Amino acid sequence: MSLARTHRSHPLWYAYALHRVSGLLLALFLPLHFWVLSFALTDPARLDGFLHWADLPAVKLAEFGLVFLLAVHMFGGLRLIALEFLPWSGRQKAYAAAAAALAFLVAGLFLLRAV
Amino acid sequence: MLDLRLYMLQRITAILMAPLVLTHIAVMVYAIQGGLSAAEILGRTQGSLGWAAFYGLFVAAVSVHAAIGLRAILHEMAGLRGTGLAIFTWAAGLGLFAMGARAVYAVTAA
Amino acid sequence: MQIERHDTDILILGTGGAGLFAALHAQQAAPEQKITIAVKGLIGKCGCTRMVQGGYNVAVGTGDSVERHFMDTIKGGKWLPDQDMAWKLCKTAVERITELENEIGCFFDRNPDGTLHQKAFAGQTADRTVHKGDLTGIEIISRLMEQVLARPVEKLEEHRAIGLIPAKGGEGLAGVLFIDMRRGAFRFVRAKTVLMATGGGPTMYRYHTPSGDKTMDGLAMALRLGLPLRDMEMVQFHPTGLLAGLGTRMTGTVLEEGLRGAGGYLLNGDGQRFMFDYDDHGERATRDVVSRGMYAEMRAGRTTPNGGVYISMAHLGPDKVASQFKGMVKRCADCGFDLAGGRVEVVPTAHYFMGGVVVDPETRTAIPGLYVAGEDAGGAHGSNRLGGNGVANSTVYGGVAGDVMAADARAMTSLRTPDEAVLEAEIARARHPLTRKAQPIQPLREALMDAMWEDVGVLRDAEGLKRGAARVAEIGAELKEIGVADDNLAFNLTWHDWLNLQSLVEISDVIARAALWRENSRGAHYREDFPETGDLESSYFTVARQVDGETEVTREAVEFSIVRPGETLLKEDEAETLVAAQ
Amino acid sequence: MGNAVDIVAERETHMTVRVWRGQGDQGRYESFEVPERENQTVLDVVTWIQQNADPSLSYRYACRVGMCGSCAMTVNGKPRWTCRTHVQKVLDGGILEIAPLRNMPVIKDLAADMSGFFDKWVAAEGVFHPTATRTDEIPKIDPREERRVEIDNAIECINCGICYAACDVVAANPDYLGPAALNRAWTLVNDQKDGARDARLAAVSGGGGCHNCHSQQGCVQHCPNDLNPTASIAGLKRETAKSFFKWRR
Repeated sequence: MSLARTHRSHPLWYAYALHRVSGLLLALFLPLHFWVLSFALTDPARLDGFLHWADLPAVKLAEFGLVFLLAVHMFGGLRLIALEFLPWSGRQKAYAAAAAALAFLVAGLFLLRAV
Repeated sequence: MLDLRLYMLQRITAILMAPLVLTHIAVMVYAIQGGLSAAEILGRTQGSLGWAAFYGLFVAAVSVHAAIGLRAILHEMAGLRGTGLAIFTWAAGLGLFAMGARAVYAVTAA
Repeated sequence: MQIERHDTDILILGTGGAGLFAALHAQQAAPEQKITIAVKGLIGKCGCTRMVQGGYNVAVGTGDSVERHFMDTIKGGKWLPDQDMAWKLCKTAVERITELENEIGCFFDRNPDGTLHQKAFAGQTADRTVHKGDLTGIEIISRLMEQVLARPVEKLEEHRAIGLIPAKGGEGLAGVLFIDMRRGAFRFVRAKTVLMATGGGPTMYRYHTPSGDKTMDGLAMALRLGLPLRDMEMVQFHPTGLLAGLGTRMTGTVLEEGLRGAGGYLLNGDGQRFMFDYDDHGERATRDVVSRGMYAEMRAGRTTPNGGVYISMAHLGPDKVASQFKGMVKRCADCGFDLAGGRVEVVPTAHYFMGGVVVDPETRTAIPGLYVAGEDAGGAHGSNRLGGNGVANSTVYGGVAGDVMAADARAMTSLRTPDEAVLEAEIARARHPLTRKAQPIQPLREALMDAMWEDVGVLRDAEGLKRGAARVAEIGAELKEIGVADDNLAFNLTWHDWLNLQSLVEISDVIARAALWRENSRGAHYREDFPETGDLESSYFTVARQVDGETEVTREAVEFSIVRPGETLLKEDEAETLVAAQ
Repeated sequence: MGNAVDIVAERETHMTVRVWRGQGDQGRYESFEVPERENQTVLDVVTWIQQNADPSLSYRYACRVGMCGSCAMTVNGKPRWTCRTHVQKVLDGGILEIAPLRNMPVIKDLAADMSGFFDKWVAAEGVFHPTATRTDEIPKIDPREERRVEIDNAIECINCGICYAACDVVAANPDYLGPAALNRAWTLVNDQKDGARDARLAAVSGGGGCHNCHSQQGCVQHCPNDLNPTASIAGLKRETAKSFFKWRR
């Protein structure tokens, strides 16, 4: 049965999925991030190597993705915190869409500055 | 799986990180222009107690937050429970914190 | 035949208002006794208390009194109620509603000042009906269900009772034979005391409101055991059952009373209002009068495409209707009908069964160890039940039964030994269709519903009743020849359809016979050949019992133990009615 | 008579209905051709199959008007009350696929075992604890009072199990109490007549408690009575969070 025909086919489930996937990918990226930065102490040249590598367009696109993941996880998370700790709002779908759009905007800004 | 204590830890770290993430993104957007270099980054951060505190806090919060998040995923998607799940959570949290602390030290130590 | 045997102290059949209250009270009164509750479906989901929309009649506040509630009940029942039962109903309802609020956790609608909100249904002389919106039954049953689920009560769900098994030597009831429906296995449960609270439910009529699980199983078991059944001709029809054609279970389900009260029109197939041709109150006349008017109109052929009449609310303003009757409008919309702005086809629908087992006000029957409460018990309503008295009756007498059974069970030291011959006979009866060639059952069920609707329904006469009884007998004979495939008895609904139909046929026969015996018109029972009420002083009620496999009907004089016709318990200076004229 | 219905039926178009058949873990879909009618619910379709095509088909229903919550099934992938779901609203390309409710063990065919659902209802302390008796007055309570309004928004649950079936957390975490039980707990947390608030907050704060909810809102999406268990669970999260700080003081 296609996804369109299950109990999951509604925007807020997709918002949940996005939050989970972004969180997971960020958590997997973090060790790599820490590892590279630690070269500042042990092997500064290697760090510079990584940073130059980051000038490649494909890597910039990947960085755009990372910024999007970070932003969408944060904005989506703020939506959830608001849902849990503020009086209920009936505009959950609008907020979820806004979180995604805002994240896209931030990541886009990053990309525009990067190129 | 997620009891009140873990839930609160995750939400508190989330709220704590919101401004940190925003700042982090702002710095990235600012710094990315014209390409990155180690000297540029380290020139900003090395010897700065402020950045050390900022990223130190960030690393501590994210270690807790990510460990609890991964715990939920592992429980719900892989069915891990009980002691195994507890060991994983601690390992993930401490591992992330150790790596993160080392990175913060690397970029901020004078 | 392999059967599982099981012992308990207090056994309760049914989980409507009566069954759940009995379990709760028994558990509170005698926590050391083992209590078992068995139900044909799921706990709290079976039974009709859950389906109560209107509310709960109780004389608290608004200047009302138990005496006034009692007088309304007696007059509504056309002087046929057992007065001691009606009195206990009205009196205990006051305690029961407080128990529901304070101990069970129900919350009924309030006035702005925080007191209970009460309204008046037809036939009431005070604002008396306590309610929770128009979903009162769900609030009551959900809260009761939680209480019972949380207590040490053994639960036998999807266990269908098929036989009340007397003790060897006949000194009382030994236990109950069940089919464990999920596995299709027989189980015999012995108990010191047994409450039958399976609910009546006249689902043998073409159009009916009760829950689909209600098929008169309890009354049929009581009949086979030889217990006397009273007022069996008294079937209440609700005027506005949804008419959506023959192929849907939606047909017959009730559209609430308030639609007519609010000013809804009933229109015949030609689009004309007709109720004023039958009664000065028009659509606002009582249930029985409106049902008869509609039936007469339908019989005259002025019908809608599906053979009923229309209810039309649009002249009141669709928006207003949509907000005032939100639940009803949504229910109709789910099924494809526009109640607020369009016309909806309706038909009188069999709603409640006033008749039942003869019991005393302590719920005891003629057989020691067997107690009956709720719609299975006769007497409290006489010939007609007032809206709001049904749920009061179930909860009041369910609680009484729980208390009484707890005390009686404590006084007993041992379980009774069952009459194995009756046990074997009941198993054979239930297995009968498994020994015949499988054939469709539904055509016979349809035939029964038509026979009862046409000949033993809203308008009755001797000729029709005799014809109806003959049709029922023929259906019963045909049913004996119809079989059910026995390759998998687990959750075998078709087997249960057969057993359901068997129960319905047995009780339909009694209804037709009792209706033939009552040669006057009272409350729900209307004889076109005897349209007069008859002398009130010499009022009688019918009693049917099975003797040597034959049903006998007799008449017994009503005992006016509290008030005689022409008298009242109200003081001279009390107003006739406290309800402001609409 | 039944014959008349069948004669009409022959002139009508048919739909293909795929019905899950089986006991326990074993099962498969079987196809039936069922006549379409103007007024027809999913329950009517299931009934038609049992009465006309396969007498061994098992399913559960009782009230047939959306009050008892017995007849919920998975219809074209989504949990629904079948008695009040008009076929025309869910028919997808002339096909109807009917399966038992998700997240519950199957007894047979379309009938699911709801006992776990109700066990969790009790485990969540979805049970009133009195502070008064039948001899006390019924308390005067302002119906517009904030906590009462909160209860009113959540109380009309018929425990049909649809939210429970629509919840991925229930599917993934066997201990999770689920939307319906937690929704009921929330109404009781707000009930000024109830005397077990602390015990209830503790009951919903354990390993299967309200904190496991990811606010996917499948429960809100599918509740046939338009209730909002996610909001109720959020309420529980708030109240337990408050008590978290209290307990720590």
